[in-house]
Amino acid sequence: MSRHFPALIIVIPLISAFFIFAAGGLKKTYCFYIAAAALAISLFSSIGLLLQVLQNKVVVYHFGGWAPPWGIAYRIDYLNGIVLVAVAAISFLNLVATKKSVEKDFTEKIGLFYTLYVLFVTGILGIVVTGDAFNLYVLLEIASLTGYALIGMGTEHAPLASLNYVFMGTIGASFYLLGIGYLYLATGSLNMLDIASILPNIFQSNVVLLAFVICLTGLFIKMALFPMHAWLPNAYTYSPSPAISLIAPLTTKVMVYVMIRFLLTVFTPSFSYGSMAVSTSFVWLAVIAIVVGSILALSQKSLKRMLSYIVIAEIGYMVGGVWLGNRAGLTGAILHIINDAAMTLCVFLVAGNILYRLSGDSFDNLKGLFRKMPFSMGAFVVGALSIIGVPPTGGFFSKWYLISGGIAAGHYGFVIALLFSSLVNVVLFFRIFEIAYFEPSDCPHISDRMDEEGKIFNDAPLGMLVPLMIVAVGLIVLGIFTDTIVTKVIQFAIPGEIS
Amino acid sequence: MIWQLDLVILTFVIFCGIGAITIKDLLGAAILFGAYSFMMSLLWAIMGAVDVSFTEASVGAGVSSILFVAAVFRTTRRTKD
Amino acid sequence: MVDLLTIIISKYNYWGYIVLMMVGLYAMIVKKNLVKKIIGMSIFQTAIIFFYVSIGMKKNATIPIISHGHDGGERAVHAVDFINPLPHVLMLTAIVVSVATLGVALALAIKVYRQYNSLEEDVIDSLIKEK
Amino acid sequence: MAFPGWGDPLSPASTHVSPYYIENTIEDTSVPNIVTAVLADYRGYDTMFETAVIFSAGIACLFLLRRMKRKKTDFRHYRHMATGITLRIEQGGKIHPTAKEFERIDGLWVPHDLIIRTTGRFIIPFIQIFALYVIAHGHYSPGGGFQGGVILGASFILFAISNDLRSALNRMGERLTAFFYTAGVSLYAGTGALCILLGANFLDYSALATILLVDPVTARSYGILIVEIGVGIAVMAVMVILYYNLVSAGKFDEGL
Repeated sequence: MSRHFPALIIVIPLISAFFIFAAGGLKKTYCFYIAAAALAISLFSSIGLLLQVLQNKVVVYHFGGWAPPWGIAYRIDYLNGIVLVAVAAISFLNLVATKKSVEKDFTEKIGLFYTLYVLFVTGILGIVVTGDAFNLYVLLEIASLTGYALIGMGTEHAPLASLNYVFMGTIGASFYLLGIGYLYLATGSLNMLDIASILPNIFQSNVVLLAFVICLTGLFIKMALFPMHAWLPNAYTYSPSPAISLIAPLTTKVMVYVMIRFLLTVFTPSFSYGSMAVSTSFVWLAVIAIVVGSILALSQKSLKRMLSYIVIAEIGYMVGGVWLGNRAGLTGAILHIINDAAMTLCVFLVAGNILYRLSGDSFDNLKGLFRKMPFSMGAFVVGALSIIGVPPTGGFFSKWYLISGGIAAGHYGFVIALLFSSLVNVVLFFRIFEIAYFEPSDCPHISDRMDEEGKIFNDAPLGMLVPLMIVAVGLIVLGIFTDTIVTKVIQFAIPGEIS
Repeated sequence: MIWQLDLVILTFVIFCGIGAITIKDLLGAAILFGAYSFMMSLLWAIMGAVDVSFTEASVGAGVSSILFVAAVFRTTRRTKD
Repeated sequence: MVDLLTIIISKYNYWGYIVLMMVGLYAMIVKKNLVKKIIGMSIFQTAIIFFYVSIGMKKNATIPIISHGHDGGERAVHAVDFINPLPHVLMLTAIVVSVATLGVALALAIKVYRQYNSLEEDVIDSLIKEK
Repeated sequence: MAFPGWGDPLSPASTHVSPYYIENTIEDTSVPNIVTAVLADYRGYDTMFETAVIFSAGIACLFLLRRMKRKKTDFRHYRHMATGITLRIEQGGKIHPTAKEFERIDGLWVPHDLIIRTTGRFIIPFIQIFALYVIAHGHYSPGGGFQGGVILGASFILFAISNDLRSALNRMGERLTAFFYTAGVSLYAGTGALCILLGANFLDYSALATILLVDPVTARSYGILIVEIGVGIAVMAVMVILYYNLVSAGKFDEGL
């Protein structure tokens, strides 16, 4: 069966979606367990795949028995092996962590929610694992469509925010499709490796340049890099909390992965960094994204909205790291995909826990929260320290690689932007710590429940806390094992020609 | 294929597209969008993409228009632009 | 001048797709009505499909269905005789994706209308600001 | 390399991958319509996700719009069929189910136009037969699962328009539709999974030869037919459910 891991990892969640949908009409309590089982199998096969990759360097699977470029092939190497495990683990942990919250928010549509959930995960996992440029588009559309629906069921202005996301997302995906069209026009192939083998002969062509630019534009819109970020804050703020702690860690980071895949595998590094003079300007764009994202985060008054702007700044980190074009920068970017996904999951899960107990997440509501929800806030501290970049959390090490990459490339603007952003994050999170620790609670919305000692203790239920704790501990573990991840996996993911 | 016919239909397509987004009545816009899709499917049939053309005729001109009409029925016909 | 004219005429399909794409993009960005924006989105997607179908075009070739001769014997199949089928396959997928997006977008538009009783973006914005 | 001219038979797009499909389709799958063969076999995995996209759209629409509970303040209209007198019952009340002489009608009810209804009744069977033909004949002529499924769905939509939504829901209810689109997509994914169980790669229909008792090439042809039927069913049901949802704004009672 281990030969079929690349298929199982996608197909099991997809097939489970049908059963979950059927269970939603028959017996609603089964939905969660089917989804959990499917995602657990997915996680298991992704770990199995990573082990196979560590052994054999690359795993290829031909769908329908047709060899590429005629059929569709999945190709797992070091780069997507590690991202795959991160994605599968995050989606599984989030599923477990938000069970109670889903039951509260979507009592009647629980079956539909979990169906969309597993379909979203299917799409995201597929994007990571596929080796076919057009297949990626179809999977991207699955992930986007389910994402629109999940966000659209949120509070306040969620439908409008989601509709704007539909427009921007469709423009992004269509630009990507158009870029693939130009690549097809120039090479006649859709398989990524096949394109890569043909492209070096025609690098001077305008068509290839056009394809490159259009693809990147589409991906930038999808990953919400600074000037194209307008859809993100509203969509993330108003979306339901169990959905956003899935969508926020995965969507944008996976698009960064796709960008890395395109730069390194499809358009080989010599084209992406060499014959193109755009690297530096993209790094500057990333610098602007970091600075603007951080400053906008400062002016927000509610937790989720602040976190959404931090997501925008973090995208700048990764894009900048990728475009530095040296080994340290790329290592930092790939490491940051994993770390950032984990820490975004951590802080958004805490936001979800807070919203589970309180009526809102504006800063006024957070007063005295350390007493009420000590465990959630403890996890929040770990997540926040990771975002700031304090050792031994994972965030420190990826930022360290990014900064050393910036220094090696002589791009001090990027280094300064990273340090500035860390400083702003310190201000942002210590402001929240101050409110939550020192200010007495006067919030009338809380359903205060005194326990025996007369303390106000009202943390989220155990089922939500345990996965959160696992994520928080995982952040520290990721930090401690950074060296292993880099030497065993990531350094092989970067082609040798990049020094 | 006959390029003169192709060019004429392409012009029709573009006019229908522009009409669909300028007309100040959403029901009219939906119908014009249907016409746009139908012209588009003709264009593709001329270019030899019979399957795509068939799909566009049934999906674009048929079901999409109906979905637009349904949505307009549930919301409003009026529009300011 | 003559060169330019030949470029425009020999590739007029590609110019057509660019015009349609701009029409769609214009509607999505400038129009304030949400249903108009959705129509623009559909036009934008069809423009890209149009581009792909244009890639697949081959002169002096027939549709990609192999017919057995009337005498019942099989003829040799040459690739130059048939239009490139691959873009058609991709575009079947893209059409279906576009109708799926359309359905979700219209559902969201109905939800928006239910909430604000208007489809005009500027009216909705002023309603949001009032609160 | 410059931009290839339009319709250039020597452009890379026409010379690299696609000639293989054109020249080998008959030997590999024995399907004359190359588009169908590429769609459902060579790139069948894409098509499975395309069906999954359609499935997600249906689920997404239900998730966004479906209103499970009726408001207490809603009212219902009933019409006495013999006399045409209309009753309006408020606050969620219902008429007794044994009162057969009353039919439930919409708030915007108008007497049915006989011409439209008769034309609809006359034309719908032909549309449906044509749709089934398109699905089944996709191997030899333009058409296949998507087109046929959409046409089949359109026939139900036509029924809902020419009569009213409630009678369409009586024929083709929400649960039945949900069953159809789950069944359609599962048929596709299930065929693929069956191939794994038979020891081949996912969606490698030639593995079906052992249970269909034919040679591998014919098995591929049959496999294509099976997945096309799955696609047809799924697309039909999703089109219908999208229409129901949008036209009744999620309430599944009154519509166009």
